[in-house]
Formats: sequence, structure tokens, C-alpha cells
Amino acid sequence: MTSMGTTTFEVAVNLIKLVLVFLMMVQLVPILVWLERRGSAFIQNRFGPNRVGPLGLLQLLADAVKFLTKEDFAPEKGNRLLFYAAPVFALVPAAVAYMAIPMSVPLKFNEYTFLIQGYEINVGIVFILGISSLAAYTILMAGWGSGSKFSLMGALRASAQIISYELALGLSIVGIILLYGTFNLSEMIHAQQGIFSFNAFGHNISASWLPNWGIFYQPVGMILFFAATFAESNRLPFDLAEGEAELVAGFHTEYGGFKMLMFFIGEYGHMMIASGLMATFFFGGYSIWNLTPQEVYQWCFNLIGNEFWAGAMNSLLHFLSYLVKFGIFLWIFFHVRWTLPRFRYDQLMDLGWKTMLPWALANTMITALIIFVTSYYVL
Amino acid sequence: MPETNIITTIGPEHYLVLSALLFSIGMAGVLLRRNLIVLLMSIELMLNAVNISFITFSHYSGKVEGQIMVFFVMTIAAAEAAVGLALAVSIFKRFKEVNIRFFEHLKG
Amino acid sequence: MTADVFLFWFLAFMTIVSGLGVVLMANPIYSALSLAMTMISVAAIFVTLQAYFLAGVQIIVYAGAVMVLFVMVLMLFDLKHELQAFTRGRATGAIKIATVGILSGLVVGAVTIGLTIGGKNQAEVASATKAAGIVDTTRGLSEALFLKNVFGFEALGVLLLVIAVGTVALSRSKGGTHARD
Amino acid sequence: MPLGGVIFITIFIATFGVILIYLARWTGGRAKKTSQAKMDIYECGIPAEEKKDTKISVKFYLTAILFILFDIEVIFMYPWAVNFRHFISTGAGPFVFGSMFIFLAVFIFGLWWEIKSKALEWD
Amino acid sequence: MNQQALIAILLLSPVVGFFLNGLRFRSKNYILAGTIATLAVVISFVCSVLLFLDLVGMPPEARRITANFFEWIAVDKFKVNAGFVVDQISSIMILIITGVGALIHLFSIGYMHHDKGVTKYFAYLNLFIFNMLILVLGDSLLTMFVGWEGVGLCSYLLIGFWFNDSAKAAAGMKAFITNRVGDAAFIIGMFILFMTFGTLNIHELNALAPTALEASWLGAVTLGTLMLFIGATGKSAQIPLYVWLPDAMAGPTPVSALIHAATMVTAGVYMIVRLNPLFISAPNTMMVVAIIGAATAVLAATIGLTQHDIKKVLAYSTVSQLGYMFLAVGVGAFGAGMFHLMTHAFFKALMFLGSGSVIHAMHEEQDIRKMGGLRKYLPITHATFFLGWLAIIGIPPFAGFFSKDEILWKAYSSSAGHILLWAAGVIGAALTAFYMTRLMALTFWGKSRVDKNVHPHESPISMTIPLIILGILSVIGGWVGIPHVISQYLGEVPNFWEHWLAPVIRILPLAPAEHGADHEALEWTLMSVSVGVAAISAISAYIMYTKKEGSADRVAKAFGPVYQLVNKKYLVDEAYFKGLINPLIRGSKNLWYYVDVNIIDKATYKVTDIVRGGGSFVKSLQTGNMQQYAMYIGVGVVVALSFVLMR
Repeated sequence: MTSMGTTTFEVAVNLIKLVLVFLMMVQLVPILVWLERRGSAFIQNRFGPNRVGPLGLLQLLADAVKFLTKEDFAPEKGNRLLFYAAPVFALVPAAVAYMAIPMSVPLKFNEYTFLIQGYEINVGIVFILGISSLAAYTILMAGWGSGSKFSLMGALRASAQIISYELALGLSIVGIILLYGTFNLSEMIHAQQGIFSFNAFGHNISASWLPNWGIFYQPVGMILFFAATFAESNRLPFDLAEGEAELVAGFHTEYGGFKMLMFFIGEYGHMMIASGLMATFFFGGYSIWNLTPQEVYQWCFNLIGNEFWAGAMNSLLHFLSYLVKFGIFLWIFFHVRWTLPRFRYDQLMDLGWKTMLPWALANTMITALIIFVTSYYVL
Repeated sequence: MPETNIITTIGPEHYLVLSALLFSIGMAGVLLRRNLIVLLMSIELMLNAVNISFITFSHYSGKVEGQIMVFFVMTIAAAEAAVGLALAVSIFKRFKEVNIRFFEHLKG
Repeated sequence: MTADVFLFWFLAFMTIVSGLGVVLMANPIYSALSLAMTMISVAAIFVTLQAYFLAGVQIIVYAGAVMVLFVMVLMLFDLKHELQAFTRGRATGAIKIATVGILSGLVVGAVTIGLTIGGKNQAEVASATKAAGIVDTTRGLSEALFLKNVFGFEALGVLLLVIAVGTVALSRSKGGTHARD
Repeated sequence: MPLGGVIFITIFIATFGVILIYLARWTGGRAKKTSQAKMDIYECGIPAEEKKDTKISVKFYLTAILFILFDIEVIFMYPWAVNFRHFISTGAGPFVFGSMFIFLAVFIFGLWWEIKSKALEWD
Repeated sequence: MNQQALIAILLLSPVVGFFLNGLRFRSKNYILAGTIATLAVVISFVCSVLLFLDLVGMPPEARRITANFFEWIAVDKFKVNAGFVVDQISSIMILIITGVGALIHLFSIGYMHHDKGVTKYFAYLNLFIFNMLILVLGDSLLTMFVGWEGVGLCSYLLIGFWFNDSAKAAAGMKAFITNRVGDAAFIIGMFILFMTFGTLNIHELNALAPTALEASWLGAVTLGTLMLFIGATGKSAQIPLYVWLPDAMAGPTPVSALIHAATMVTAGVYMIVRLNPLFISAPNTMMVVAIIGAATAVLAATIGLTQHDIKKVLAYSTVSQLGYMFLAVGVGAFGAGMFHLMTHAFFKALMFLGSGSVIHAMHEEQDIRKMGGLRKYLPITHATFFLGWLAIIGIPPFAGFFSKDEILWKAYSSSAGHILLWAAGVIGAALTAFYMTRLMALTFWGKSRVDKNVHPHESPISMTIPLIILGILSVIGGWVGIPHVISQYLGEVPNFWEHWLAPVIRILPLAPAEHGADHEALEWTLMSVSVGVAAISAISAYIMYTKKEGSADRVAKAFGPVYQLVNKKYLVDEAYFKGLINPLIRGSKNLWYYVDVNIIDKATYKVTDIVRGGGSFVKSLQTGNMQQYAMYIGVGVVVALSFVLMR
């Protein structure tokens, strides 16, 4: 297949890898659901699920069984085709976009180099933004396909919210693009490896005790980006689409059973993308504090002495580093959900258009100005 | 000079024919559909077809100007869709239907 | 048949089928969703032509924004079915179909004849492409956009502003029950 | 660009989803119509009624239109941003910087106008 | 800074001001509008000063800064650049324009603050400054003509600024149309010169000007320069086209000061000085210029004697002083003409602004019979006006003395001069002294005849500052050109003016007869005669209008019909109406009635009928059905494409 490798072996490995990443995403969802429920219970001084299995871990399996045994329901008034297609499409954009996020340093095996990610895309940011913007269809299809007023209202609200915040999202990363001068996520991570160091007015400024992460250059951009991703994944405090008081459950009011679960997977998938991108843009991706992969590899090699296994260990260590960052951001998602109240709809739109958008613009302009001044003039 | 197979060797003409077919489909939509919004969609289809041929020429001539053109076309297409839909909404507000024939009222 | 060739035929098939869907589906929502599919297929075709950035823009702008707007408006109107999807009038209908048919025939014929005459240069064209080597398309694109066509770029900015003002004004026009004020 | 991979995984996931739907239908069974109320849409227990002209605010589509227009302006900034350092290094920095700032001024004016004209108010 | 950039800034700064104010012309914020406009001109002034200093730093022969911005017109041989030249002459002009202009802008802030269209007013003023700069800096006659027309336009806009008053609007139109007559001649002049020399570039024209004098009246140079001079009479209000200037006083007073006293009306003089080699080679033209100038100087001065409107008096005074300048250039004393242009700009702008201050104080009262004794109420205005008065009547050592004396001396001594010209100048000077003293006396001195409801007050500081600065300039402005006869007693102060202009002015030789050793004594004699006559005239006016009231009326009665004739401006306007304008109107009416209605209209109606018939057929195709239209397009494309492909 195109650009998936040259030999059959490589192509096969790459395709299997894609499936594996997807399955990893799907499998993470129950774990995250469990984590969220336990975590929320912990925050609210409750027990949460603790009956089935140790720490309630088998609750996941019980849930799955329950979902599978629910009878398959579709409202008569709605459009059956769209009603059934919506949950399927909910899976696609989230997963396809997540594949583009690098999760560890590439693994070398004989003459092959395998990326620890679904696929590398040289206009990665544009790709992820574009694919995840397709999520609006899912919502609209579900809302309209249900044939219910509540669903339609919820869908319109959710999609209006998503597109409004997509603007702030898109603009908040212009600063990052300016900073790294690339759309490629791997190159971005590469630029963030090692110690804190940058050039200004023809001089190099560095600090060996700090990593070279994007957050130190783009703090405002980070805050804006993170806030916008909350809105993009329809999470609290932006889950207006399912404002229980007015709209029941928003666009998935009519859904139940496995179809509902698929929407869940989609939503968690968006959270994963958000967390992964946060790590990639602002926290050095998979890189380990202020060490470069070469240094880590050297350390592994000294420890093991076998090139392949040292490389594998290197990849594993970086993958763990990635998982830690990834997990922290996912946890922040949960934590915020059980901490902040929900916005009113007009407040939500005001925040998106009148606060975040101008701030993102200002961030972009100031970043451009600083980059221009510091690199155009040499002192 | 080896015999080039039309199926196994993809050249610019393939893309151009694709573009022409897509354009014709869009044009048929413009001529035959009655729903104003579908009409607008058909116009988008035609613009997309044009974009394909721009990109094709850009790629096979090694010049980037075609891509600039596509960029501009996309922008203008989006602007056109925005205005067209605003008009459609106005028509809908008035006649409760978005049939193209209500545009005849604009004849004056 | 290599993967690339297979990919082209697959994408061309998808494009044409979903494009036909736009025109032939009676339900405008299906038309809109087909069109979104067409847009995505066209983006993929852009990728096969190495216009990566534009493929992304195609998805963001067309599939992610314009088509969402279309779908939203259709849902706003709640137009499930049209009583009559196509125009009436046998004579004009025949002329219209004939026009479309002849046009596509002419273009396709012209392209195939024109390029098979020039077809022996195909290898040269390919090598010329390699030589011209759009190494970094995004860089070439920005150079052309911000250095050579900067006036068009600014003019588009103004155009977008005008459209923004105009649509707000249009949507404010009174009449009908859907108007809020 | 691994287009093949993208298409492959898209088709894979779609198939996966369809299979899951059918699996759930097989294990759970189709909903039996025991009463009309069961098959109705959920409207908080009140009998569902269908009106032709459901009032939906025009604001939604207005927001979408404004989103498209501003989104394109943002997209225009991407190729600029990604090559900004390159432009500076080739000496075209001031020109490109200035042209984008004019563009941004238009953008900001548009945003200001929309805010001022209350196009973005959701009472 | 780069000199070309300086020129660009100099020119563009008022344009920017124009747009900044013009785009928000409804605003009533006079402070903002005035600040923008004044700043724009101040920037130009700074540029002018810098350019002037650059020129000073160059060797005298090379004092010439050119800036070619782009090629404007290129048709075969005919090439005109958007080129601008700063040399000795134009540098002085831009200093005057921007310097005096800035002061007048400043003055306007106070003067116009109650006006509704104040922003528009400042926009026009800036536009005027821009056009005036184009006029003086343009390196070819055509570029100059652009500015020439531009200042005419601004003059029209500003005269008719209060266009709600139909009389004022009519005054604007009168100015515009009168100028058109002159402009037509100017264009013809350009044609002739281009046909003769193949270029319109002033520098090239001057270089190509024949050294041999052209004796014939019908020679190309004579005709061309005569035509240009007729253009100048329009712009600079000389006989026979002077009639518009007094009416132009309908505009706001600062406008009168800027456009109708200091800058625009001197454009004609400037143009002749610019083309001095060309004019010198046409002695007949020179003679006409001198005679017209002298005649205007006397004629306008006599009318000035009888006017009661403060601004009208000043307007006729301006016409008269312009006559002096033309007299100067007519006798070949180009330096003296420019010199008088400058000093006149100072003191006449001062007097106009002073009169503006008076009018402001009197609540729009302009009749000097209703003034008097204003010295008490307007001390600063009076003091500065007093300086202007001394300057204009030519009392040494005020500015006007040096320039006027220089002109009179040249009128007598130059080879193109004549004793009659000198006599006319002296009579003009005496009349000037008389009516200016009358103006002073009736306005500021004597008993107050002010209406009881009017309470005069001194003007705000933004109006008095320009007055003070211009007052100082009216005193010292003449010291740059102290003639040799005087300066030898002052420790040989060099005559900066002559040295400055020498490289660009062709000097006519003195008449051989006057080359004797005693020409110094002669100069002293002539000087004392003119000063004496002026002083006597001024004193008699002073006595007549302050000490012995009623004597003026008695004199007027004694001269009866003559006084009436002069008071009615020699009935020139009426004569123009009877002899020119009414016949023209009658002729055009006939043309309209017989030719237009009966022949042209009928023919065109026929055509429209045919077209309408065709249109109603085509209209049936316009069903409003968009898809049908799209189908037409499609069919058209198919036809065109098949034509291309099947060919």
C-alpha cells in the first residue's frame, strides 16, 4: 500500500500496528470509565463501583455484558439509516486522528524502522484538525436521525459549540507552528528534546535544568488550547449538548446499549487526542524531561549491550514517559468534570468568540512579533 | 517505447477525465435539481472538480501557482456558500420552502 | 497493478459515486452527506497528487466547515423529503441532459485525444516533474502566496470581511416565523 | 503520506463498528413493539407531537457561517506561520510580517464588527 | 535622510491628512481635525526646511534635487514623469507654502471651531497644500498643470464652502469658470511650447530657450509665453480675469489668507519666474506682462479706495500687489518679483488673518463702517495688523519696503523698464498707502461705531500665535534682500536673496544709459520719492478718516460720478455679463433648442426605439428561472467548445 512500506513484511507490520493502536484506544475506554467513576467517587467522598471484582475492576465486564444484552432500539419517527450510521462514524474521526500522534521513539529492527504510532503525516496538525472537525457530522447525524426535538437541539448546540471552539483551537496553535516552523508532530517533539535552549538576537540562551518544552514558550497558547479541547470533546464544563435539565441527554437521548457505548468511545477518543496533542505540543511528547533519546539510548546500551534490545528499551521508556503525560492530562479532564459547574449557553459562546478568540489572536501576534524581532535583529 | 496500459499507468489525463466527469455531474445537479441548497451543493461539486484539474496541472507541470489558485477557489467557494445559504434562509423565511423557482421573484 | 494505481481507481470510484449521490439522492440530507464524502475523496486525490497541505485545507474548510453549515441549515429547515426533486419540463430537461452529456463527452474526448497525442512525452513529463521537484509543497505554496500573490491574499481577507458583514445583514432581514426578532 | 494506511484503518473501523452494531442486535435482539409509547421518541413522558415549523434560532447557522469565514482566515495563517522563520532567514521577513499584520487587522476589524453589531449575542 | 524620500514625505503628508480627515468628514471634533491637518503640514514644513538646508549645503550651481517617482505618461516622444524638482525657486515656494500654510491651519482651529463642516474644511485645506506642492515642485509644465487645476478645484471647494448661501456658491463657480478661461490658454500655451521644443520639462525648456530675442509677435515663443501668461492672469487675478478674486472672499477668511493671498494666486508669478529664460527671449510678452501688471496694480488700488468690506479691500489690495509682482517679472526683475511674492505672503496673510480675527471678534461683521476703535478690544490683532500695514505701505525697514523698492527701481532702471511703469508703480504705492491707512483708521482707530449688541473680544491663543509669528516675519522678512545702496552703510550685509537666486535667473542687463556712476544717487532719489509719496498719502488718509470726519464723504461727493464708477468696480462685471456671458448663454440656448431637441434627440429616440424593440424580445427569454440561465451558459460552452475542438 502507498507509503506504508516497501516490503510485504513492513506493510504487514504497519497494518497490524494500526489495528493494535485502534484496539489500544478501544481498550483504554473501559479502564478510563472505571477510573472516572472511581475518581469521581473519591472526589465526592463516595465509594463508586466496588462490588464486582477487586476494586470493582470487573464492573467493566459487567457493563459490557449489560450493553450486549440490551435490545436494539430505534425510534419510529427518526431516520433509521442515519440513526445507525452515527455511532459507527463516531468511532472513525477520533481513531483516525489519534493514529497520527507519535507515542515513542521509532524502533529499529534490521533494516526497518517502525514508528510507534499509527502513521506519520507530514502535515500532521492540519490532518488532525481536519479529521477531528468531522466529528460534527456524527453529532448532527445522531441528532437528526433520532427525529426528536431534544436530540436536534442538542445536536445543533453541540455542533455550534464545536465549530466555535475549533476556531480558538486552530488559532491557539498558530503560535506553536510559528515556534517550530513545521506541521509535523515528530519534528515538533524532536525540537523539544534536550535542555531548554533558544536563540535570540543572535545569541544562544540555555538552561540545563529545564527541558526544552513548548509550555515555556507558549503558556497562553497552552491554556487556550487545553480549554478549547475541553469544548471540542464536549466535556464539562462545556457539555451543554447534554444539559440534563433542558435537553435530557442531548443528541444521544434516543441511544442506548452498544450504540451509546460507541459514542462514549468517540468522546474518550477525542479526550485522548487532546491529551496526546497537549503532550506533543507543550510537554515534549514522549521525551523524558531534559534528556535526548540518544542519551537515553546510550544509557540503555550500556546497561544491555544489544543494539536491538537497547532500542526496544529506549522505545519502551519513552512510551512510558508518554503514557505518564497522557494519563495526567486525562486525569485533569476527569478532575475538571467533577470540579467545575457547567456554563450557560450564552456564556459558552461568549467565552469562545469574545474571550478565547481575541486572546488567541493576541497570542499569535505577540509570538510572531517576538520571533520576528529576536531573529531579524542581531545584537 | 513500451505500450502504456490505460488501467495500470496513471497519468494526468486520468485526473482530468475524473475532473470533467465530476464537473458534469455537478452541472447536471445545477440544471436539474429544484432544491436551492442542493443546487448550491452542486456548485460546490463543480468547484471541486475544477480544483482537481488545477492540482493536476500544478503537479504535472511542477509549478505551485495552481495550488494558490485552488486556495483562492476554496476561499471564494466558502464565501459563496455562506452568502448562498444566507439567501436560501431568507427565501425559506418567506416561502417556507427552498425551491429554486422562488428565485423568480428576484427578476423584478 | 500497484497499490498506487489501485488507490487512484478506488478514489476515483468513490468520488464519482458519491458525486452522483449528491445529484441523485432525493433527500437533501443524503445529498449533503454524499457531498461531504466527495470532498473527503477529493482531499485524498489531492494527497495522491502530493498537495498535502491543500488536502488538509480541503478537509478543514469543505468537509469540516462548509458542509457542516449545509447540513446544519438543512436540519434547521427540517427538509426530509422534497415533493419533487427534479425540475419539470420534458423539452428543457432533454436539452439540459443533452448539454451535460455533450459537454462531458467533449471534455473527456478532448483530454484523452489531446493527451494521447502528447502521450509519448509522458515519460518526459514525469521526469520533468521530478526535476522541478516540489520538494516542500507548503513552503512553495507560502512563498507563492505571501510573496507573489500577496495582493490577492489581502483582497481575500477583505472579501471575507465583506461576506461576514453581508451575511449578518442578510440574516437580520425580517420576515417569516423563524426570525427571532 | 500513508494514504493507504488512513484508508485502511478507516474502512477497518467502520467495519468494526458495523459488526459491533449487528453483534449487539444479535445478542440483545431487536426491540419488540409492545406499545406505541415505547417506539416513540423521548419527550419526558408527554406524547410526542410533530410540528412542521419547529422554531430554531437562526443564530446557529449564523454562527456556522461566521465560523467558516474566520476559519479560512485562520487557515491562511498556517502556511505563513510554518514558513515564518524561513521567510526571515531569506530576508523577506518584514514584508511577510507586514502583509500578515494587515490581514490580521482586517480579521480583527471583522471580529470587532461582529461583536459590536451583536451578531454573536445569545441573549 | 534620503532626499527623494523627503520629497515623497513632503508631498504625501498632506494627502494622508486629507484622507484622515476626509474619510471622517462628518465629525465635528475640530480639535482632532485641526491637529491632524496642522501636523500634516508641519511635517511637510520640516521636510521643506531639511530640503532647504540640503540645498544650502550644495555648491550654488548644483543646487537641484530631483525625484522621479514613476513614468506618468509615455506616448511616443511625449514623455512626462511624475518628477519633482527642488531648486532655489521651488525651495522658497515650498517653505512659504508649508510655513505660512501651517500657521494658517493653526489659525483655522480657532477660527472654524463653531463650524459644522470643520473636518471637511481641514481636509480641503490639506488637499490644497498637496496640490500647491505639486504645482511648485512639478518638473514639467504638465505636472505643474495638475497642481494648477488641483488648487483651482480646492479654491472652488473652499470659496463655496458655505454652499448653502447661493451667493457664496455662485462666487465659487465664478472663480472656477474664470480660471477655466485662463487654463484653456495655459493648455494652448503648453501645446505651442511642446510643438516648438518637443518637451514640457521645465528644465529642458529653459535650456532650449533661444538666446536671441524674438522680435515677432507671432513667434512661437512669444505666442506660447503669452498664452501661459493669460493662464497666469486667470490664476493670479490680473486684468482681464481678476474679477473672481474679490468675490472669492466669500470663503472662510483663513482660506482667503492661504489661497487668495499667500500661495495660489502667486502661482502665475511663480510660473513666469520658473520659465524666466523663455520669457526673456520673448520681449513682447515681457512688455505685455509689465503693462498688465502695472495697470492692474493701479486699477485694483483705485477700487480698493472705495470698498467698505474689510476683506474686499484686502482682496483688491492683493490684486494690486500681484500687479506689482507681474510688473517686476515683466521688466525682467524675476528676483524682485519672487522677493515681493515672499514678503507679500507674509504681510498679506497676516492682514487677512488679522481681518479674520476682527471678523471673528465682531461676530461675522465685515463692514468697516460698522467698526472703529477696535484697538482697545483687540490689542494683539491691532499690533500685528499695524506691522502688516507698515510693511505693505513700504515704510523702511519693514519687509514690504525692500521688495517694493526693488521692483520700482528695476521698473525704472531695467532695459525692459520705462519711466511710465515706474510712475504707475509709485501711483499704486501711494494709493495702497491711502486705502490701507483708511482701512486701519476705520477699523482700529477713531471712535467706535460698533453695534451695541456686539461685544468684540480678543481671539484665542491658537489664532494670535500665527498673527504674532507672521507679524515678526513682516518686519524681518525683507532683510534677506537688502539692496546694495543701503547695505553698504550697514557693514556690507550681503544680499542673500540675489545670491540665492542668481544661478537660476537670467538677468537682463541694465539699460546702457543708466550704467553711469550716478545710478546710486538715482536709486536713492527714486527710493525717497516713493517712500515720501506713500508717507504723505498715508498721513493724509489718517487725517481724513480720524481727525476730520466727514471729509471723506465730501471728497467722494466732489468726485461724484468717478467715485460711483470706481465704487462699482468700473462696471467690469456688468460689461462681462453684457458682452460675453449673456450672448454665450443665448447662443447655447438656441443651440439646445434647434440642434439638440430637433436633430440629435430625434435621432437618438429612433435608436432607442429600435433597441427597445429588440430588448422586449430578449426580455421574453429572461424568465427568472436560474436553471434556464445555467442551461444557456451550458449550451454556449458546448457550442464554443465544439467550435474549438472541431476546427
